[in-house]
Amino acid sequence: MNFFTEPLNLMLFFPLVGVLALLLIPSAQKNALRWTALVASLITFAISLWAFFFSGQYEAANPDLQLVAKFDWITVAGWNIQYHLGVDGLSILLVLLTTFLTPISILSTWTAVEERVKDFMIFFTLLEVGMLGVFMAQDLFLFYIFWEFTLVPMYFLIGIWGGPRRIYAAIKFFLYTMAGSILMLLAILWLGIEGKTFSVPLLIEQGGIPADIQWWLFLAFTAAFAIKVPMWPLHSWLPDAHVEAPTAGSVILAGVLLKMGTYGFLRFNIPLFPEATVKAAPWIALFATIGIIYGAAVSYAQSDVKKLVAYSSVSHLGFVMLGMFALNAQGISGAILQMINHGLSTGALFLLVGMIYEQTHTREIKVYGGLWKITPVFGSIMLIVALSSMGLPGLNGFVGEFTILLGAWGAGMEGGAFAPMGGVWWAGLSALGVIMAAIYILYMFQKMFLGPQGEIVDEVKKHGHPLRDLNWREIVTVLPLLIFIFWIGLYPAPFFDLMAPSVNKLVEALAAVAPMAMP
Amino acid sequence: MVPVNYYIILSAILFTIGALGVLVRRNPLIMFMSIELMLNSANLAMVAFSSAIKSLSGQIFVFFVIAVAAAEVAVGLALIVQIFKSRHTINVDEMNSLKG
Amino acid sequence: MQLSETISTGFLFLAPWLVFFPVIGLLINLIFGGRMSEKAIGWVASAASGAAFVVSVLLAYSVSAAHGEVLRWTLAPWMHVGDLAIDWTFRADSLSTTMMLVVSGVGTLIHIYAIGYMHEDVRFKSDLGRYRRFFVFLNLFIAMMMILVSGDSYMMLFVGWEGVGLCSFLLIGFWYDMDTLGRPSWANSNAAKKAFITNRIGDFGFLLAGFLMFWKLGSFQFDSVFEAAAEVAHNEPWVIVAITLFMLIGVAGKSAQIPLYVWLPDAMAGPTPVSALIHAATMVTAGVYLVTRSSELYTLVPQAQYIVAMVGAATALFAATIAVGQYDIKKVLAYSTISQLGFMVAAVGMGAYVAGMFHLVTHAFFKALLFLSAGSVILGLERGHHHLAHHGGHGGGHHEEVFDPGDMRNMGGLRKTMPVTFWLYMIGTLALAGIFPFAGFWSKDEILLDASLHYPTVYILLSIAAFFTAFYMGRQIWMVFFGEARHDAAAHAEESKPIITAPLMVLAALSILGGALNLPFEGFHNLGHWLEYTLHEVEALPLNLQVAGISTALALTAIVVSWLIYGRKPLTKGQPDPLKKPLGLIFTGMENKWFVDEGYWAVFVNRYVDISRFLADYVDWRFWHDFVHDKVIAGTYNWLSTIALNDYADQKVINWFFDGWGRATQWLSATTRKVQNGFVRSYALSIMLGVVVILGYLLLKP
Amino acid sequence: MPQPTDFQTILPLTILIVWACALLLVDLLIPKERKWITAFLAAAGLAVTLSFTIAQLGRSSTGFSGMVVQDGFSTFLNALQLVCGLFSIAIAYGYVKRMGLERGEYYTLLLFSVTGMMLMAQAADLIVVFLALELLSIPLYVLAAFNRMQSASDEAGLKYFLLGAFSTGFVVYGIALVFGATGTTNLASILASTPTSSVLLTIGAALILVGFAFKVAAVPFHMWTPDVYQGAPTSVTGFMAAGAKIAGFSALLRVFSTAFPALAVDMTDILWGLSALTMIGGNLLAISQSDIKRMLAYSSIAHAGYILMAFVPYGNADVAPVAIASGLFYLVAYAVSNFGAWGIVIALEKSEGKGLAISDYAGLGRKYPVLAAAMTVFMLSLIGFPPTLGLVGKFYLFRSVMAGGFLWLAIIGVVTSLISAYYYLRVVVTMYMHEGEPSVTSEFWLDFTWGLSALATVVLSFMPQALFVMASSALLK
Repeated sequence: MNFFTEPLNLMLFFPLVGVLALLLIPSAQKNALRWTALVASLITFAISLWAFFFSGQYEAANPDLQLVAKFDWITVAGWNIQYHLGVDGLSILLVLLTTFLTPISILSTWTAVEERVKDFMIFFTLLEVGMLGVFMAQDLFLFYIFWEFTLVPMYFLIGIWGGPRRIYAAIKFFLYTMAGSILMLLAILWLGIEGKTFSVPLLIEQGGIPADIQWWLFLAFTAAFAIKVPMWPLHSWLPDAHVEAPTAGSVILAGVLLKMGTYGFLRFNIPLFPEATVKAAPWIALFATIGIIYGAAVSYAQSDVKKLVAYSSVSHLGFVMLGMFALNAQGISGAILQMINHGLSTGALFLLVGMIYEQTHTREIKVYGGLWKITPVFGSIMLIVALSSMGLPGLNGFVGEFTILLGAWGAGMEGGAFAPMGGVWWAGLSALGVIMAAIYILYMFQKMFLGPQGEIVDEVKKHGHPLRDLNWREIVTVLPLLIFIFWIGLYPAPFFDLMAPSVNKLVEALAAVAPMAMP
Repeated sequence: MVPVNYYIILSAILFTIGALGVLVRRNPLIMFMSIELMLNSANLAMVAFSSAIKSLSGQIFVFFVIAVAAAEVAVGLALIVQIFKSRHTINVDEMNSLKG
Repeated sequence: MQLSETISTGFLFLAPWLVFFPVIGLLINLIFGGRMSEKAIGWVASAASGAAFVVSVLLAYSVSAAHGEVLRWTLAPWMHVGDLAIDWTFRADSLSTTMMLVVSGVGTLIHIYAIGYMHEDVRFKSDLGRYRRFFVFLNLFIAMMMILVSGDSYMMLFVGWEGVGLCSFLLIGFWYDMDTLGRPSWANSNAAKKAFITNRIGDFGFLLAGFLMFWKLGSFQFDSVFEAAAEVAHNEPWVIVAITLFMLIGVAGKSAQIPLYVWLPDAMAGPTPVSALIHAATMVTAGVYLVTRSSELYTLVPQAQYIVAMVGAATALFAATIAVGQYDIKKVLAYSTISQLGFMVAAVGMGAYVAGMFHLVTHAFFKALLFLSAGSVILGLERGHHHLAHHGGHGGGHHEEVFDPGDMRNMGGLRKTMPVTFWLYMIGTLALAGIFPFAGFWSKDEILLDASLHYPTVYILLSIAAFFTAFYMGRQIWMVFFGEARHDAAAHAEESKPIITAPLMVLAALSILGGALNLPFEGFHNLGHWLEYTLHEVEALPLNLQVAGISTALALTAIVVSWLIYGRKPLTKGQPDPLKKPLGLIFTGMENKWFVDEGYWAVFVNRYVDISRFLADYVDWRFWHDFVHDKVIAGTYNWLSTIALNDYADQKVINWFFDGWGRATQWLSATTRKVQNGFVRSYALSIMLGVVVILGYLLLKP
Repeated sequence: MPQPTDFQTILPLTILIVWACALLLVDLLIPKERKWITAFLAAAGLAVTLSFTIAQLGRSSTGFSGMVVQDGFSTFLNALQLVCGLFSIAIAYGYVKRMGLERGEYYTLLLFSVTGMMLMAQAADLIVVFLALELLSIPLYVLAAFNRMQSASDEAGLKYFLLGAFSTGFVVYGIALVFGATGTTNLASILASTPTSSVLLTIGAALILVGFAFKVAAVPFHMWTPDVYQGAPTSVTGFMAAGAKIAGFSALLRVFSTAFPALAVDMTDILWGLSALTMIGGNLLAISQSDIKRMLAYSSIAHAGYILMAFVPYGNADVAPVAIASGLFYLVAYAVSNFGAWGIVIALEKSEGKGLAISDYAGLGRKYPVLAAAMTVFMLSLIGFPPTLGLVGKFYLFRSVMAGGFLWLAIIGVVTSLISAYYYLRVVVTMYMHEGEPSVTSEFWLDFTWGLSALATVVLSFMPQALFVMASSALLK
C-alpha cells in the first residue's frame, strides 16, 4: 500500500504540507501565515474526522489497533524497527483532541502573536505532528522520536514568545522532560534487545518479562511519563512553563502535551508490565492522591491566575492517574475521558485567561474584580468553564471525575488494585479534591469576575483601551470547547463507546495476568 | 651477553627521564629533546628485543622512528622559530593566551 | 382502565419537559433577552415555570391514574462504563410528583412575584442586564430542581443536587459587587462562595455514599438499590449505616443542618424571591426529600435513623435560639428556616416520612409567604427611604447614611402604612408558630406526635424549638408592624403593588388551608395515602389532643411572652433589645449566632488558608521550586560549570598536583628554581597521570 | 618484492599521495591571487580518490606482506575521511581567503593529512600504524599553526606539536613493548602469537591506547583539545575535529579488535573508565564555555566518550560487531553534525578572532532563520534529539552498550546527554531568544556545506537504513 494513502499517515503528515506552505510565505504577510496555519490544522482535523468516522475503515467495536500503517524501517542487525502507526480506543480520543485543539489554539493567537508569526506557526504546526505521532506510534523507537520531538517546538514556543522568564522556563521544561525520557530510552533499549522487536503489540503479546525486571522497566517508563503528567512531586516545571508560555502554548501544553504522559502509562506501562503495574498501583494512587490534594491546596494560594490554573492541572491529572491505576473499566475509562476533559476545560481556561491578558497585560488576580458586569459574555463563558473544571454534574468534568473516583473506590475494595495499601482511602481522600477544586475555582472566579470593580478596569481605560467583551473571533475560538463541555457532560455515551472495547480488552488482559487487578 | 632485561630497564629509565623532562622543562627545545629521548629509549628497547628474538622487523621499525622523528624535528623547529620571531620568547609557560 | 393507562403513559412522555420548559425559557431570555422588554423577560420565565407546573400536574394525574405505580421515562443513556449504567431516566411516583408540584407551583408564584420585585431593583439600581440574568438563573434553578426530584437514580438526583447548589451560588451572589446594603464590597460574593463550598462539603458525603452504594449494592437506580439493600443489611449492616450517614452529610449541607447550616443565613444576601424560593421553600428541602426517597435504606438501620433525628432536632432548637437574637428581618426567617428544616429532618429521621413531607409542603407555603412578605416590607422601606432622599433634607446626598431596609430596628408601625403586607405576614406567622387551624399547626403537630411516641428526647427538643419559634415570630411581628416607626423611612413606607401582593395572597390561602392536605382524621390522610404508593409503610396517626394541646399552649405562651417583652412597650429608636439585659451573655451568644462562624473560621477556614499558603509559598515555591530545583539541582550544575569556568578541574587541579609533585621531585630538576605553572607542561602532566593511573590499574589489578 | 596487487590494496592512497605531491609542485605555478585553483585541484584529488575508494567496495585484500589491508572497514572509513576532506576544503575555501591564509600549502597539507588518516584505517601492522599516525599528525601541526599572523595559532600549533609528539612517544614505546612480548608487529600475528610476557604485552597495549586516546581527545588526554581547537584556524579545527578523531578511532578499532581481543578483560575496564570519564568530563567542562570554538571542542571531547562506548565490549564476540558498527555509525553522525556546526562558526567568524563568542549568535534566529535552523539541527543532533541523526546514532550506541551488559555506562551516557542539552541549548537560546545584530558571511561552498549537513542530519535520521547497512557491513572480519 502506498505510504501516503494510509489515513494515519495522511493525518500525521498533512501539517507538514502546512509547514511547507508557511515556509513559502514571506514573514511580513502575517494574516496569510495565520490563515495558512489555521487551514492546514483544520484540514488535519477534517482528515481525522474522516479517517475515524467517515472512511469506514475504523470500527469502533474492534478493540485492536486499527488504521494500521506498518512499514519496515530499520531492519538490519536485529533491529526490527518498524514504522508502525495505529489507533485504538485508548488513543482515538486523544488524537481527535489534538487535531481539535490545534486549530483552536492557532485561532487564539490571531492578535496575541504579532512577533515572528511565521516562526510561530511553523513551530506550532510541527508540534502538532509530534503530538499526533506520539498518540499513533506503536513502535517504541518511533514513539520515542515523536515523544522527544515534541519538546523542540514547545521549547521554542515558550522560549521565544513567552513571558519575562521564558528562557528559564523553556530550558527547565526541556531539561526536566528530557531527564525523564532518557531513563525511558534505556528501558526501551532493554525491551528492544531482549524482545528482539520494538513493536508494542508484539512485545505485549510476547510478555514474559520477569517480575523484578518489569519493576525496573516500569520505573524507567514512569520516570518519563510521571514528569510529563506531571505527577506530584515532579511538577515543578509546570508552573514555570505555563506561566511563561504564550496562550496557545499553554493551551496545547495543558490540553495535549500533559496527556502524553498519562497516555504513556496507559499505552506502555500497564499493558507491557502488568505485574509491576499491579504492584505499583497503590503507590501510584498514593502519589496521585497527594497530587490531587496538594495541587488543589497550592492552587488556592496563588496570586497569578495562570499559575492557579497550572497547579489545578496537577490536581486534575492526579485524578487521571488515580483512575488509570484503579485498573478497572470505570477507572480507566474515566481516566481517558478526564484526559479529554482536562484538555477541554483547562485549555479553555488558558484561552480565556489569555484573552483577558491580551487586554490587561497582567495575570495578578487581585487587580481584577467585578468584570462580569463589564464583560458579561466573557464572564459567563468563564463561569461555565470554571464549573466544568471543578466537576459540576452535567458538565464534562464531573463525568470523568465521577467515574474515576467510582473506579478508584472499587479498586479499594477487596480484591481491587488498591486493596494492598490504602484501600478506599485513596478514593475517599481524593474526593476531598472535589471540595478543594470548588474552593480554588470559585476563589478565582470570585476575585476576577465578582465583587467590586478592580483597579485594572480604570487602569486600562487610562491607557485608552477600555476593557471590551469577547469579540466574535474569540467567541468562535471557545465555542467549540463549550459545545464539548456540555456534550460530554450530558451525553458522554459516544465517547465511552469509542474507548470501551479497548479498555475492556486491557482490563481483561490485566485480569488474566494478575487476577488481583479485578474487583 | 648482556641480558635483554637490562636493556629494557635502561630504556624504561631513559623513557621516564624523557617524560619527566617534558614535564619540568619550560624551553620547548629542551622539551622536544626530552621527547626525542623518549623515542630513542623506545628504539633501544626495540633493538634489544629485536636482537633477543632474532627478528629484523624491530630494527626496521627503529629506522622508521628515526626518520619520522627527523621529520618531526623539522616541523617542530620551524614552529619554535616562528614563535620566537613573533614573541621573542619561547618559554612555554608564557604561552597561555588560550584558555577558557 | 385502558383509557386511563393510555392517558397516563401519554403524559409520561412529558416528563423531560419538566426540565426542558425552564431550559427553553432560560435560553430564550439568554439569547433574545437583550432585545426583549423587561416585562416580556419576566413573563417568559414565569411561563416556562408555569409550563413545568402544568407538566407536574399532568404527571401527578398519571401517577394517580396508574394507582401509584412508578412511571419511568428514559430519555437517553448517560454513563455506561463496565457495570456502571446510569441513564437520564425520569421518574414519576407520588413522592416525586409531590415535590414537582411544590417546586413548580411555589416557583411559578415566586417568578411572578419577582417580576414586580426585580423591577424595583432595576429602578433603584438601574442595571437592566441584571434583570435578565435573574430570570435566567431562576429558570435554571427550576430546571435543576426538577432534575433533582424527578431523577430515577441517585446520580441523576445528584446532578440536580449540585445544579441547585450552583443556582444558589449564582443567586446569592446576584448583587455580587456589593454587600446587603448596596455598598461596593466582596460580602455578597463571599456569601455565595460560602454557600457553594459548604454545599460541596455535603456533596462530598453524598459522593462517598454513592461509591459505597455502587460497589456494595450494585447500582444507583433507586429500586435496584433498595432491592439489594435488604440482603446487604443483613450480612454487612455497616454498609447501609455508612451509606446513610454519608448521605446525612449531604443532607446537612443542602438542608442546612448542624454542622453545615452556616451558609444559609448568609444566603440572605440574595434577592428576596431567591430567599423565598431556594432558601426556604424548595432547594433546602432537598435533603428531606433525599432521606424520604431513601426511606427504605434508613428503615433498615435504626442507628442511623436515630442520628438523623437527633441532628434534626438539635438543629431545630439551636437555630431557633439564634433566631431570637437577630435584628435582620430576613435573618430571623433564615434561622427559622433552618429550625423548621430541623423539624423535617427530625421527622424523616424518625421514620415519619409523611409528617416530614407534609411539613415540607406547608412550610414551603408559609415560609415563602413570610419571605415574600418580608421582601414586600423591605421594598416598602426602600421606597420610603427613596422618598426621603428626594424630598428630605439630605442636601445633595453627600453624607448619606447607610440605611439598612432589612433591619427591624429601623421599622415599627408598618401595620398602618403597609396593611396588606401586615395581614399576609400575620397569616404566615401564625402558620409558622403552629396556631390552629393554620397549615403549620397540622404538620408540626404530626411531627411532634410521632416524636412523642418513639423519641422522647427529640420530642422535648422540638417542643422547646416550637416555643422559640412562636416567640421569635411574635417578636418580629411586634417589632416590625406595631409601635411607632423608628426611622423616617418606615414612617414613609409604601404598600407594594398588586403584582407583588397577588402571589402572596395565593400563598396565604395555601398557608391557611394547606393543613387540609393531611388532616389527622380518618379518611383525611390524603397526603399519607398518596405517598403510601411510594413509601409503603405509612403510619396514619389520629389526632392526639394531648400533644396538640401542649404545642398550642406553648405557642400561645410564647406569643404572649413576646408581647410582654416587645409589644406592650414598643421599642424606641436606638433602644437595645429588652432581652439583652436580663439574658446577658446568653443573648450575646444568640445575637452572634453562638460564634459558630467565628469558630469555623478559626478552626477550618483560616487553617486551610494558612496551609495552602504554606504549601504554596514555602513548600512548593521556596523549598521545592527555588531551593531544591534552582539551588540544589541547577545550582550544583552551575557550580560544576563554575569549576570548569575557573578551570579548577581542567587546569588548576592539575597545576596543584603539579606544584606538589614538582616540589617532591625537585631533585630531578637541574635547576633549583621554583617550579612554575606551565600550561603545556600541565597538559603533559595530565597525560602522564593518565598513563600512570592506567598502568597502575593494570599492574595492581587483583 | 612488491606485487601489483600490493598497490591495488593501497590504490586510493597512492593516488592521493601522488596527487598531493604533484599539487605541491603545480601550486608553485599558480599565481597568488588564483589559489582557488589549488583548492579545486585538491578537491578533485579527493573526489578521484573517493571514486576509487568506492570502487573498492565489497572487495578485500592485503598487501605488502600483510602490512596493509583493504576491507569493508577501511573502505567505509576511507570514504568517510575523503568526504570529510571535501567538506574541509569546502569550509576552508572562502575562509582562508577571508582570513588572509590563502596559500597553496594549506590544501596540500590537508591532502597529506587525509592520506595519513586513510592509512590509519588500512594499517595492519604497528609500524604502519605509527607511520600513519605521524603522516596525519605532522601536517596537522603545521595546519594548526597556519595563521602566522595570530599568536594564538602559533601557540596552538606548538602545543599540539609538543603534546602530540609526547603522546607519540608513548605509542612508540608501547609498540616496542608489544614487539618485545610477541616478537612481531603485525596485528594478525600478534593475535596468533603466544606472548612471552603478558605484563609486557598489556602495558604495551595500554601505552598504544594512550596514544590513540590522545588523538581522539579522551579524558584525561584531552587537555590540548580546547586550546588547539580554539587557536587553530576554524577550518582546520573542523577538519581536525572530524578527521583526526575518526582516524584515531579507526586505528584503535583495527588494532584492538585484530591484535588484542585477548586483553579484553583488562582493556574493557580501562576503556569503560576512559569512556565514562570522557563523557562526564567533556560535558561538564563544556557547560561554562563562552567561546563557541572552545565549547565545540569540549563537545568533541564528550563525543569521543560516546564513541568510546562502542569499544568497551570489543572483546565480546557476540556484541562486538554490532557495537563497532554502532561506533562507525555514530562517527558518521558526529562528522556530519560537526562539519555543519563548524561551518556555521566559520560563517560568523570575523577576522581577529571576533564573532566567536556564543553571545555573538544573539538574534541569529530572526535575522538568518535558515542558518539558525541549521545550527539548531546540529545542536539537537549533538544532544541526540529527534529528528536528527544524532538521536539514531545514540540510540544505536546505547543499545549495543546495553546489549554488551554495560548498563551503567549507558546510564552515564544518557545522563551526560542530559547535561549536554544544557549547553547546546544555550546556543539555541542565544540565537532565538536574545536580541542582537549578528552578521554572517555567506559563501557558496560554506553555505553548501552546512546546508547539506543539516539536510543530511535530518533526512538520514528518517532513512538511516542504508547507513546502517554500510556500517554493519564495514565490520572487521
